[in-house]
Amino acid sequence: MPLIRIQSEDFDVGAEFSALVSGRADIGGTGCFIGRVREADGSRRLTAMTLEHYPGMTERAIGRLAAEAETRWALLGCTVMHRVGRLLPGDNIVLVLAAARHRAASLEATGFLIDWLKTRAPFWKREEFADGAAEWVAARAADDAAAARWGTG
Amino acid sequence: MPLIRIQSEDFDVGAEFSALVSGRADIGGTGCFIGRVREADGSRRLTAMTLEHYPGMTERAIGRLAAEAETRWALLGCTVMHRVGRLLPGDNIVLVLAAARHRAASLEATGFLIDWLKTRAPFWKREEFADGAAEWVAARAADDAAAARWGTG
Amino acid sequence: MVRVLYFAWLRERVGRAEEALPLPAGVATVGALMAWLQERDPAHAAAFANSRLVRVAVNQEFADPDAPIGDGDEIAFFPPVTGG
Amino acid sequence: MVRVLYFAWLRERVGRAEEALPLPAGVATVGALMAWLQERDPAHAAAFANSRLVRVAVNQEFADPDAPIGDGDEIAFFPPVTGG
Repeated sequence: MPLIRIQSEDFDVGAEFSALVSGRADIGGTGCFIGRVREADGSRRLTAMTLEHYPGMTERAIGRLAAEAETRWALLGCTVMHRVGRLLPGDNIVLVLAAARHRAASLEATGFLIDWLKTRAPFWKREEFADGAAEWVAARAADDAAAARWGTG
Repeated sequence: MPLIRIQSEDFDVGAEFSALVSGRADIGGTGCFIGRVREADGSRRLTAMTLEHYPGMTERAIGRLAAEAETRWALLGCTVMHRVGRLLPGDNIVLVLAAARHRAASLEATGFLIDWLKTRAPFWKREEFADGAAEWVAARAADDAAAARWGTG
Repeated sequence: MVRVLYFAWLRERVGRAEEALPLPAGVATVGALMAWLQERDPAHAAAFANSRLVRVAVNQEFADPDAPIGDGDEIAFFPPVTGG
Repeated sequence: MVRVLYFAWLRERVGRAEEALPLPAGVATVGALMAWLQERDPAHAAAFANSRLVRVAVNQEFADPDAPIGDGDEIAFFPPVTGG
């Protein structure tokens, strides 16, 4: 069963890794990705980003994708933590951990999950810029292409 | 400059991640891989694995590859920690962290580095099994193919 | 009663995050509910004006405008998701 | 003097991790040094018997059997690397 958590608080990368693998001698590789808020967005300086989700639906959608990844890559464990609320440049946003017998499966599953999370997961982003502008982000075609590689809907 | 460390002690995934990214608002994604000793090796039960390296040459070789990855994927930071000595099932072996502006670069660089580390890096492995056998591991063709994908020699 | 939720800029334009209302007579699909809401209230009309930018979920599953709805359902309106 | 290092099962078969020796007269390449060591000592002869399994580094860079060596060099013999 994947561990899915959506929260406003930060997550602890080391603690989540330990919780996933400790006491197990069958895990040969754990892939991991940590996404963070970047200050620069093209030529504009971002001052904050607010993430909104649909409580219940978002967790279920992520849980379903993580379960799909577990099956597809025979994962031995999987953790997705995603923050919501107002985040500042340098803040953590998302953590993906995928544990498997071998490295290739763990890294492919990590890529699959983060591509989907960053493009198809039920989140909405509102960005605030140093010039005072604030706007909801529109879906991006390039990200859709990245997720489409995996054949997910 | 990549941070390369070869040591007998364990590493702390959370601390290395923090050291790599803290205080920076330009890193959007950090790819990570943690390799660990697996107990099962085919049908045999592994009881210990001893890793030997060539002090000096191994660090230089890893540093060179990490610098190549930094250039190729415009990394904003890179850490490789590798343990040597006698390790037990469930012990950590290797940590790779690759930080970049975007997720694709960070994960590709992570895959590139771990494929090379697991196949071409100057390490030698001696495995001990529950049946009492102990043997030096021979180079594996499948791993060579994985590293060859990246066009490294 | 149905529970209707709004997210992101749809929430802002509608002016609320959530409302509970008796399912109006003759409203049996997502599309019919949208039309009914637009007719009732200028804020909803403005929020739903560009229907290409409106996505729907019924009971937390993505749904089409012709998806049936019934008493007790949770219907959510939101912009295309942008990911995390 | 040259410094000669051995790793993994080559170290075990040679019976030492490292030795320092004056560069023998007429020995100017890695291959010549290997031949000289094999001739001098049965343990080296056994270790180097299957030359397909012996890799070499000169001053911590991979090298071929015909690579030149000279006074002060560090020459290392080891099996094909197996990675970490």
